[in-house]
Amino acid sequence: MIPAPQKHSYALGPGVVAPAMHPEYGRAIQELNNVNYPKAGGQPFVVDAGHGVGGPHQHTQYPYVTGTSVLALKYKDGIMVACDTLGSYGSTKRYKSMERMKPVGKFTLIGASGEYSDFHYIMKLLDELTTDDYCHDDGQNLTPTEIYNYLTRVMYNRRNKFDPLWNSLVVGGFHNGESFLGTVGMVGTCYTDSHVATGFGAHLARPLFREKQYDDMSEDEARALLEDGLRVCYYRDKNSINKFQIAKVTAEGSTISEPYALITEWGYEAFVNPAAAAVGTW
Amino acid sequence: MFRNQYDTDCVTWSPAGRIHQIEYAMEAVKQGSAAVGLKSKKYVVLATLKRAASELSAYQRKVFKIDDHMGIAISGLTADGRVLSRYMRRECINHSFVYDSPLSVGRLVLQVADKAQVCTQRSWKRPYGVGLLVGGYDKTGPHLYYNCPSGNYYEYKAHAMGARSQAAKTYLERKFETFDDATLEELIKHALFSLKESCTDGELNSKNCSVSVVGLDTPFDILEGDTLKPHIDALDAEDAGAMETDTAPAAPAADAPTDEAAPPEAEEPPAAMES
Amino acid sequence: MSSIGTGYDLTTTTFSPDGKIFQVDYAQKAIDNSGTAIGIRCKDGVVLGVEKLVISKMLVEGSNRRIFSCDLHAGIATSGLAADGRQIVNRARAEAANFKNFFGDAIPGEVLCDRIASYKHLFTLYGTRPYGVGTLLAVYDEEGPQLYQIEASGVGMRYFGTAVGKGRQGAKTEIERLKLSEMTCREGVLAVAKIIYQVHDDAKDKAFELELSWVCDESQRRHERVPADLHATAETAAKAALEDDDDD
Amino acid sequence: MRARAKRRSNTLSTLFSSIPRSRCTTSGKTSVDIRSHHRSRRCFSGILILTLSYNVYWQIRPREGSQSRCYQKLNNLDRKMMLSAGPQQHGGPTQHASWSPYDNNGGTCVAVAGKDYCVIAADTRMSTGFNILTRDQTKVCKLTDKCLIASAGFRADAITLHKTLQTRGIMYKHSHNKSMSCVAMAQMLSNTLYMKRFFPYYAFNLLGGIDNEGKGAVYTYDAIGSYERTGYSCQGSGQALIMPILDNQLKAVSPLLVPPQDGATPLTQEQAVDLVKDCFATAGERDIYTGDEVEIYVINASGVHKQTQELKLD
Amino acid sequence: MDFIRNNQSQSPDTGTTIIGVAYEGGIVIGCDTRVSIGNYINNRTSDKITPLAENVFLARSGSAPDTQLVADYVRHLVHQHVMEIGRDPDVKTVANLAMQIVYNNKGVNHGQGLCAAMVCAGWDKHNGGQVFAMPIGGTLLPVPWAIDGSGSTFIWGFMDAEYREGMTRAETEVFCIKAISLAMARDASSGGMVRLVTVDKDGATRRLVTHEEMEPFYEELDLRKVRDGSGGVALGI
Repeated sequence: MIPAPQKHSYALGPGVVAPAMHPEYGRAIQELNNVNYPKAGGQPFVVDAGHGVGGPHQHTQYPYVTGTSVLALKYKDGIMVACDTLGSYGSTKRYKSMERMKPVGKFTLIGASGEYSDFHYIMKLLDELTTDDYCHDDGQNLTPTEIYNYLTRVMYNRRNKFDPLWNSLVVGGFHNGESFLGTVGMVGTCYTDSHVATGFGAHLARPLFREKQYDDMSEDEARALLEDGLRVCYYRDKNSINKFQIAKVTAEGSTISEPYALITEWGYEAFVNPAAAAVGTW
Repeated sequence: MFRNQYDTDCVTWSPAGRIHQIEYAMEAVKQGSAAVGLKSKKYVVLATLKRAASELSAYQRKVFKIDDHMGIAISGLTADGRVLSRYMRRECINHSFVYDSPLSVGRLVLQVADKAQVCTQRSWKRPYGVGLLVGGYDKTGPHLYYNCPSGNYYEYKAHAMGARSQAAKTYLERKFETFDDATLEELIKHALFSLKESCTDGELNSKNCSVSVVGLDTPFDILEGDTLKPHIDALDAEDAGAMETDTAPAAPAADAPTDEAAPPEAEEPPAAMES
Repeated sequence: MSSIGTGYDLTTTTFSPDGKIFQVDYAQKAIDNSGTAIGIRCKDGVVLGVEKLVISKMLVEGSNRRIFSCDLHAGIATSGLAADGRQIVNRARAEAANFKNFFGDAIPGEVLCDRIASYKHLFTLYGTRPYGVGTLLAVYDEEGPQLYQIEASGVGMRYFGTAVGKGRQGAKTEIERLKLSEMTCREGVLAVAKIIYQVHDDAKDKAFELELSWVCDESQRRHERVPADLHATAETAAKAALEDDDDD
Repeated sequence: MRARAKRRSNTLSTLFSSIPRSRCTTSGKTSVDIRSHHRSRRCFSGILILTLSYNVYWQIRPREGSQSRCYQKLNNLDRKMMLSAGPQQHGGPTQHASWSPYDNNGGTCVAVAGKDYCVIAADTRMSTGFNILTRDQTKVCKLTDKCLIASAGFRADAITLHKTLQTRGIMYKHSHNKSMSCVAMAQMLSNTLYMKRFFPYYAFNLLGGIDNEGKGAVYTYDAIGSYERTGYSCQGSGQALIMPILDNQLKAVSPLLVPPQDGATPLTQEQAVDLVKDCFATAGERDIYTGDEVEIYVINASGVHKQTQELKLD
Repeated sequence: MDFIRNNQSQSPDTGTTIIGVAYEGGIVIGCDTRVSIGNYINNRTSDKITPLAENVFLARSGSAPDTQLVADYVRHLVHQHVMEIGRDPDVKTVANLAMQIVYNNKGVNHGQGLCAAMVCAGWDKHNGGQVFAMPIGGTLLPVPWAIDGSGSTFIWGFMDAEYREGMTRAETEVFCIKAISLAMARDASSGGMVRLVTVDKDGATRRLVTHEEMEPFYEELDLRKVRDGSGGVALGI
């Protein structure tokens, strides 16, 4: 019932608990709380067992506040991600300043479509991991690939419990001179590519990316292409608004822009009377 | 042996602010056969002296592979060492399962040290009776750590532990500043030379010692028996040569005064209490 | 009353006839034998400094630190058994993480101090030994910069400036001379470095490394190591001051 | 006060069928915990028992009239939510969200074994429905120096399966001081799949490698662990297109022969590779889930060798 | 009593209008007072604004038992927290607790989760007046204003058009009253009176606004005139 603190193996990080504990999780938690129990250790394979333990089962069986597509691509200096700032509630456009891209550490960025509360939860897990890195202060921070793989495990394991985190995530980053771009879906489906898009964007924006994206494109080109993708999504996805953020990760780190609007085209002559050529049609 | 009423368990402080049980556990490390470790900018080398329980027995195992990027050498209670090595292996496997990347050497060593500390503070436990030399290579380069039964751990450029390790340590202290740019071959040579200092019963040969290497693009590998033989032979050859040229610094005889100046007993116990 | 040999000093669960728990005193002894750690609260933050004694020249520089972060905004300097110190730090980190998870915000200084103190206190109650570690806690939360000291006994108190370890007496005297409420952390770093060099006993311990950290406005209220250039300046100034003293 | 207490316990009994319990943690915080004893978790085994064949994907989805409790749960969702302007009110009941724990990412794997080699290959297309997710996703995973696995189907399951096998392989090596043999790996894969029989990995696997005698071996599996050693096999979305070609070009050894034959094909390594290439070219023409590129691995005494072949991108 | 019996299995739902608006220096949180079971109004003067701390208030919509339970737990936890820190809690801390209880109980009620759509608002010395939107599902968002409940659907347009930054306390209160009474004018599940709580650095003030004080809208009679005997006159015609 109450928000229970995450208990996790130090080896695996938050949200990831050893399977040996799993069958008798209640007891294991007690032992962890016990001062006498070494706060280290764990056994393989169960990720994110902090759920449904003791307390009631948690199931997002339905998404409530949701975000739509996230688009991303690689370019010369790193990766660029973009999405609008709408939090939809069914088809109500309810929250119009919802940030759906968050930095994780200095060189990784997560963009999320789907349920916002689940995204919030995921960010909490990741913040615990990055805080842990900060505290260790040993120059070893999670790389984009590691974050991507971690998220894949978390999403997949929640799916295994029939308790999915209702998101499609885009993970982008830059590390050791290499761009990374990948995406993870709510059942753990994951892949990396030079350009990715979640939700409607997979249908609307990716064809554009397939045609025009190449890994050496300049920042301006990349931005223009991404904005084309956003514009198409805005024209054809009813749950989107003309208020976008664009973010990039390069060797300098990650930056997320302030929300801004795109110029859209409604001035075609045919739009004035679209049915003129065939009177009686719609 | 001197005894007092404060030395029978690890949950009793002595009036001087010491915990004798921990110090005794550290003595157990000194009973084990010697192990040395040293690193350059690219590689870490661990070398161990193996004992055989009898003429008829095999030589004990002193080195354990933890993962492709890490391995340990142990001195002291082998059984304790095996428990810890199993724990370390499991942590590495877990980490690469979740993150698809090797576990940081320093973080694992820290976990092991924390685990060891718990055993120094429970009335129903005893400290681990084993010292670990952990060699590994990760994102931040090569690392050599020494894990002590006290729950302390130290990152070294070169270190030796176990029986008569002071001699090896003296050798390393004299040479370690040159290790940074040494080749793997040279590192192995230094490892064997220093190990030799700690070797009393007979010669160093490919049966009673083993060398392991790990480093840049070099997965952890144990050289034993035939794979080690060329290195031992090279050592013997050089040894013969060295006798004629710069024998002075490396000669065992030179160690005697140093040994007195810093007897192991004087150095180790404060280490348990300090920093 | 003397403790040794009476049998009243063997466990934490035994009071001596005059109401002392000697095991706690003995643990304190371990702290008193250890390298000095000092902390001062300046007007814009807190500075921690540690005299880390180096047991071998083959150790990697900067390893085995004794100042740790336990959250973005909180740091701990330990004195005493290093291994014990890490357990305290682990606990502090867990408390900070739990608090953040539970309440969604950074743990306030007094709460963290309280939690660490309770944890240490537990170990003075039953079949374990008290932690042989003194803890200085620096926090910068919404209520401002704070410095706490938590003793082996489980007593936690807030300070403007304090010190633990071998040189604590001398260090405290020096701290008392500082005008802490007018001092910035930049000045504080220099002062801390100087004090540590002053109280270091060359005769008994040879080598030591100076560790410095701060949590202040300049560091965006994050607990982190003092920037390398400032660290170097502080160390040089401290050495120079020491030589001046020697000349006098 | 009394009335209030009563209300609360009523609330609790309707909500959680249990009363709150106080619990004190060692850090001195007192917290309250409510435990739910509703047994919804169990109900899943109820439907999953249906999933005996590997048409799991379809059977596991809620069907009209299938009143197993967990899907009742899905369908009864949010009656109450309607009252606070929830999404349903606007979208209408048709917008009801449901989800399947499975996806089919398609793809085809082929393996052919010869006297002293094994060829194992898979395309690199990853798709879902009519959507190509990526054109460059390997399906093949090296388990040991002499053993590779290729899996089509649900990518997330396949990844997890591969990782699990790799991990067990490492553990085996730690404790036995030698790598797992191909034969042992084949058995373990079967066990691993069978252990998840009631919530299977939706992955169609081929295991290929060199056995202890140095002979090529192909193991072919269904999703729940039934397996067989053969000389050649095909799995995945292009199976129906490729298997007839293989059967036509190669003859399967009768499983009834005594003593059992290992079934290695008589082809030379080069012939086998050519055959595999032809198979993929054929499947790429007619199967939308097969395309982009084929990764062909040859395992023989000298190690594992990789080559690739382009396929159509349509 | 069919209209009750038919709905016996249902718990009372606060088909509701709730609102929270921040202004420079504080917040106003408001609600209507109607609680109904089916078509029956089982409470016409309820209080849907629950204090969670001295300085933080929660306006509840959704299932009454669910939201009351959440409020009870949050109060319990906040009490402990306040004792530990020795001052009023931060608004975000309290809101976060409420959110977590909702989020961590997505599986109760046979998988439906808690039916709780709430607005949490308050004032603290660190961050001033703050409003948090907490729609169903465990999302928590800091916003300048939030509305929820069945009646809120009728006033989104009003809020979008009429909200502006920099309102004074008095203006904000009038704004809230108008928003809620507009919702009550069209939503059968919202009605009764308007309750407001205003929180600023000096503490919380409650206010109850009856129909007779309210401005009538299109096709409504002016109740202010009914009371003073001048008769009801339909406006806007």
